Amino acid sequence: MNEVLATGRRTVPRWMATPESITAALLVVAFGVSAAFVPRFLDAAYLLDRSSLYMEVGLMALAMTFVIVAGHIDLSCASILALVGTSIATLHVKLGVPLLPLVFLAPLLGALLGGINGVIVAQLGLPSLVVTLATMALYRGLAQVLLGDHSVSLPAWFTGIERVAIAGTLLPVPLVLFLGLAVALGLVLHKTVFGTWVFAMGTNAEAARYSGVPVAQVTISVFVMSGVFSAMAAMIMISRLGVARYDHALGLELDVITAVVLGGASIFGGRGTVTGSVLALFLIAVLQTGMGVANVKAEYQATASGALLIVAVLMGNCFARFRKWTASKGEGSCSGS
Amino acid sequence: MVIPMGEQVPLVKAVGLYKAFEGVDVLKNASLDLLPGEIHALVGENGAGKSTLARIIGGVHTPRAGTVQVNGRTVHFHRPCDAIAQGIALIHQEPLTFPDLSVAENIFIGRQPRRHGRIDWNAVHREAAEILESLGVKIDPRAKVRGLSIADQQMVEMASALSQHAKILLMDETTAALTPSEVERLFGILRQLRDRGAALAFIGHRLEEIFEICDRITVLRDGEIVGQRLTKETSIDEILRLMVGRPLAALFAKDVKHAIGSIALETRRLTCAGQFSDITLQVRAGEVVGLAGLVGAGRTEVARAIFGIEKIDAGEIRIGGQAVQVAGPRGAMKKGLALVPEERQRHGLLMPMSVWQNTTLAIVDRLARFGWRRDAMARDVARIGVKRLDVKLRGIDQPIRELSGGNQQKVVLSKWLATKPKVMLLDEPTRGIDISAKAEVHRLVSELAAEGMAVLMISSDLLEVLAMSDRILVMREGRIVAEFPREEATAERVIAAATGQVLRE
Amino acid sequence: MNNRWRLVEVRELPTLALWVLICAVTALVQPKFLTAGVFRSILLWIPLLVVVAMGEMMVMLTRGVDVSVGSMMGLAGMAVGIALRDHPGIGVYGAMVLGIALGATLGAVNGLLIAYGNVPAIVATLGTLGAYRGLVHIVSRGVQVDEYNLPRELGRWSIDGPFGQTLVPWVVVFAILAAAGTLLFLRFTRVGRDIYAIGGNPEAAWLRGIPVRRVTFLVYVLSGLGSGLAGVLYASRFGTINPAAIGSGFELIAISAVVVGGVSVFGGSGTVAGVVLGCLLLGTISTALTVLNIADAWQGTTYGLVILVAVIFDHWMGTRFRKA
Amino acid sequence: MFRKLTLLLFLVTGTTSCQKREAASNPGTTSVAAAASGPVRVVYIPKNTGNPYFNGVVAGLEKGCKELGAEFFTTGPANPDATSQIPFIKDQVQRGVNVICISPNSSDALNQVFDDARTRGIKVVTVNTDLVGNESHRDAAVYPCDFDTLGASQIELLGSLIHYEGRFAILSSTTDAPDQNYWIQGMKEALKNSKYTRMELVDIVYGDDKPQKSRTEAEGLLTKYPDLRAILAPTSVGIEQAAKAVEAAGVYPGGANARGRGVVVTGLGTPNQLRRYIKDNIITAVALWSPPDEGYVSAYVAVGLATDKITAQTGNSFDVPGFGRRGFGKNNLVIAGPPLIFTKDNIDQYNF
Repeated sequence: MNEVLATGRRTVPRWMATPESITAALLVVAFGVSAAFVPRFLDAAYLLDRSSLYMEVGLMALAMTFVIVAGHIDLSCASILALVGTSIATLHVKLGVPLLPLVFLAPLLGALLGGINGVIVAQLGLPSLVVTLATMALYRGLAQVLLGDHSVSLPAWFTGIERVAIAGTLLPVPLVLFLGLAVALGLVLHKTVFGTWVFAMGTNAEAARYSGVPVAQVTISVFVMSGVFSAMAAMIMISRLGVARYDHALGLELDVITAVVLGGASIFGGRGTVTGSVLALFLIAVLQTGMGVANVKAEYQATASGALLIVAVLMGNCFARFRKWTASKGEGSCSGS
Repeated sequence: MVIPMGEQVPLVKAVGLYKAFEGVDVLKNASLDLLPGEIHALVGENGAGKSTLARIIGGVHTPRAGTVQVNGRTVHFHRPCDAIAQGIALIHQEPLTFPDLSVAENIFIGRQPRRHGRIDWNAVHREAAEILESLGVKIDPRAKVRGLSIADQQMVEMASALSQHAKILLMDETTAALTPSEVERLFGILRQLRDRGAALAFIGHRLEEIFEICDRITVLRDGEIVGQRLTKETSIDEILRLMVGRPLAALFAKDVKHAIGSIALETRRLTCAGQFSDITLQVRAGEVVGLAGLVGAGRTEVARAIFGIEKIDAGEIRIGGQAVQVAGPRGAMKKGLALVPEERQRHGLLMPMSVWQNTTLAIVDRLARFGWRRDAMARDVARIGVKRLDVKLRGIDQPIRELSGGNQQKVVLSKWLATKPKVMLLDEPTRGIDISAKAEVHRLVSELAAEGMAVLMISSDLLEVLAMSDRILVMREGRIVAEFPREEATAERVIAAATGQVLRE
Repeated sequence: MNNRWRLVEVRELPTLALWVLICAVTALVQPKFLTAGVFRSILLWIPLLVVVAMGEMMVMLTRGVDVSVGSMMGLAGMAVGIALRDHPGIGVYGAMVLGIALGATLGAVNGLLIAYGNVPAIVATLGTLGAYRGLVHIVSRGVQVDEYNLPRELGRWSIDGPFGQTLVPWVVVFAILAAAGTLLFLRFTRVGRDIYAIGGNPEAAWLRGIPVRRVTFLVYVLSGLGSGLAGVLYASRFGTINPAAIGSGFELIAISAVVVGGVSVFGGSGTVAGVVLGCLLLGTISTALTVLNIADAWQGTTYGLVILVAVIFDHWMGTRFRKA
Repeated sequence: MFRKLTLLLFLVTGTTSCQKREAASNPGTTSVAAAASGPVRVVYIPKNTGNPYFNGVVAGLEKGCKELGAEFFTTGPANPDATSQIPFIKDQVQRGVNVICISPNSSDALNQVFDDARTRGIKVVTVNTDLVGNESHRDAAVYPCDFDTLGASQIELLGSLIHYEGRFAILSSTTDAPDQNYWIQGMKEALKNSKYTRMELVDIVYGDDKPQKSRTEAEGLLTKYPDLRAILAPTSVGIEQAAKAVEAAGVYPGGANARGRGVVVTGLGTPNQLRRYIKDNIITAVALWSPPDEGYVSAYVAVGLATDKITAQTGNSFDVPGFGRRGFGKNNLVIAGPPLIFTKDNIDQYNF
């Protein structure tokens, strides 16, 4: 590794060292390799169908990008998904509440659960890691209390959203929804006042506060967003699976965080892009799909994912050091003259 | 001027040190000898490079060029523990304590006395008590440091340095937070150490203190050593002249010709428990009010309370004659307040971001339409700010961290000017910036006052306060203890009020 | 008063009170709670947790976090099982050394990444959480090690104690030794004090000449070491070492115990006694829920609530002291 | 650029070497090239990897497929979550297998994926666990023994061990495991028989098939019911932890702390897992069917369906060498054979 980086030093232009371009390049190569070496990988219908497996992670990763750029983390997103899913299904199946209004109620419930995280973090100044670790257990536990180990089936008309394609195309609805929201959130993060505040807060929360950024409100907002997107993911997941269970999306928060960090966001905040997260999500999807069709065992896939996360961050650190090194060189030569 | 060194071999010999931060030279070709049995003062304005010099010798920073010799041997310090191993103790400007550990542990951390391979707690507490006793402070060595006053924490650090039995002791503004009696006690200890043959370096601002305790004075200005004098052969005036580098009269002074308007900012019996109490002050439109006092007197806290950062326990704030509730900086901003904070990098700037983003951070929502940023407008605002303050940069897209301290400060100022405030709170606006930027800031403050802005300026730079203020308020231990109109203010009177000494005239 | 021998700090009193309350309520509702069997059940529940929590505590004292403890425990336990199955000659003590050494090695990888690779602790250990768990499946080839593959002696550790088959089996003795060792290490060695100093004020620690990187590296090694020992104890207690089951989800319980035990989420303060008390509290809650016939579903909810209450309580206590 | 390429190369070689290793560890697997006219390709997806029970099933399937000239391989998720099998099913469908044999983790969450597979002509055979209530989403199911009578046979086994007298509790896996509930229902029915009037079922607890949880529940039973005569655990994880609990407490028949005749543990478990307890007299007898036999019969069903030699229809029957004729019962259910009872005397004959 080191040799590679050492020889590469002088040849890589600075723009290529941006985190998203690394992710994009990895994506292209992963896709190319899978297409070339894995039989039956290159099949549009299959790939689009399998992409549905990642849309829940994707939706949560969009919101998680905001959370992480703002300098926080939300470990409870997958538990919110489970709790919202089980609550909505229970309300419908056990209490007979019509499903359609419930689908629109779901984001509100998600907002409430995310809001609890946000208020505790913002008002008490506790680390989001610990707070959301607690609510991760709490929300998942409540879902389990609600439904026990039972699954609740949903009516046929509601199930199978991932098999509904946009008219005239093969594109499944969740994929289109995800891409649409990705564009929207990308614009919000990079083009609006709110996005600027998120970046400012993640870069230096104190300085942001001194500069009139409503830090508490922004903190609560990003957690509410995370809750809302987890709730949307919940609706898609229970539609896709046709049932709601307390253990849905168990451990999925790891995939979500992996996607965001792999997409170049700094876990310390202040750096990250929606594009990066989207690219990283597709990178994970392509790698897992490729390995799956190639019959690589699940355990190798898990190891590869964990290693990928660490390697991505290590590479980021190397690039940062490299940039600093070139900068200090420049400084040295300037003042030496 | 050549000063006879005698026969003594210096304990520390620094030769030709260079250091730069973020592309800004903070130390240029600095050389220094610390002799055994001598207390050596390092003086200079803020940002002159005194702390950097001490920190290089203390192993905190690595110089870009130059060498440090200890006992005649060249050493290369990469981290503080390398210097500590050589018998060098550095006491920092702000106390470096571990709040949840006991006083005794804070003194001995990393060097606890051991017996049979395990820490001998009895010895730790006994020795800590002895050292504290010798310093004459009444602190329980078993008490946690959390909750001690800044002065006590400073004493704990002093005790830690003494416990190292260091031959070389570097003190960076150690007395700033101490009361006169504590200072006297400290000086007694320092003299003892000197008499035992230690080499001491003393960084300070109060020249009277320095003339009292130090044997030799080195003056730094803009990162360079501009002079070295034996105390007994020089005068305060001469040192001041060396520090400033120009006759005092050349310092930019506020234009006092224009009229002063109605009250823009007023506080009535403002109190914040443990920080300050009963602060009543008024700042009129077009007026510059200087807030002087020692470090830790509560001045920064007052500014922060007015700006809504610190919670107020009692009293009221009136803006433009109206009593207001300031809910956080955002609320303060909406009411026409602006605060240029003391710690520029920590509270004022987003270091990785560009100049234009920093300039327009406070008004990003004002420039927006339906939540959408309008970057073209923001960049125009930034360009105007850069032009007005004459910020030196490659372009407004340059990251702020690449700018020099003075230019960074100008960007902070232009950020707040962009909010079009009625009242400006300036907390140490010229700390750590070079002379030309300082003059620029002074010119701007004067201009703003002439345009009718009310300015409350906190500064530890006495010359600045005297030159810029229409009125000077002096704080000591959380209270306003004196007020001088411009005509009556002198350095001696302000210092006397700030330190609580009776001045005989 | 000599507060260095005071085992229970003020912070731990509410935890103690809560524990007494839970015991009292459970005993009132179900008097059989106060039997030797239940006591034994709690005693057997917590050794694994204590051993892991000691390492996690040291990590959290330095303001870090280690979420890979469950996976390290899994990998070490699995390696021990495989070693004893395929090479019974190494003996249980050989296997124990192997498990602990492997745990320490895995922890060292975390430590290298965090202390020397500048990878944030949460990212590094999230990554190794997945990677190590994958390795458990790889080295085991997805096959569990069964009780009959393991020497009797290993299983007897969970039954027999130094005083015969009494209330205190060997696994408990190991846990007590681990806790006592941690206590002595944290209290009577310079490195132990450095751990507190780093968490209390990392910048000051560096400026005061504490080898911050080395100590940071060390705490992750120790966390791995504890997890490795826990893997061995797991093999003893449960007999069956299943690649998916061993240690999975344990990080949540360990972090809960540490936080509930009064270690500050901002690092720098916390005691061994508090963490042991936290382990005891969680073990008691788990057993009490079973004895009271409360659905297992409430367990997660309870843990989540307990952590939240603990951190909010700490905050409430701390606001009076914290500096602006 | 060079740096990135090298890194990618590294990643790529890493991936391919994984493939190779994968192939090496499964010598029975040949190249993946899918030919329409080639051998029948059968995949088996267990609930999760690392579960010893399914290793027996795999062995039987492998043997059966080999005899029939079919290609066999197995893959599966690490965790038995309701949804964890979905990507594996999708990938196998894409790889073009002919039969998916699966022990489903959920009786309803997989319906859509199965429908997808079947519209592509792939046969779906559930093994060991069925899609209760959703039988129309698979082609056939193979049960290791007759689940209708299993509950009764467990009660009879237990009764014979405790002389048809005393209080006992059931330690099950999860609260909505369909098989477990079905068996427990069968047990309750059987208890109405006058033969068992002096046996009383006092509690049913759930260990979720997790060792820690099962252990805590078993210990809880011993605490709550000091006069407990037996624990019946019809799950392999549960029975082992129950055995450990009585061993640790010393309350097994003949144990140091046993009251009266001690606490009997029985139920369902594999011989390998329980060998030590049976030899140590902590468990006297335990039942289970033979997972390899189950797998073997499944292979005949799978390959037969794929080659159209068998049609899955209630009443149809077919030959399995060594097993005689097996038939499709209600809902196309095939029963592999009768349960086995393992005791000290015969346990060494079995290795699974």
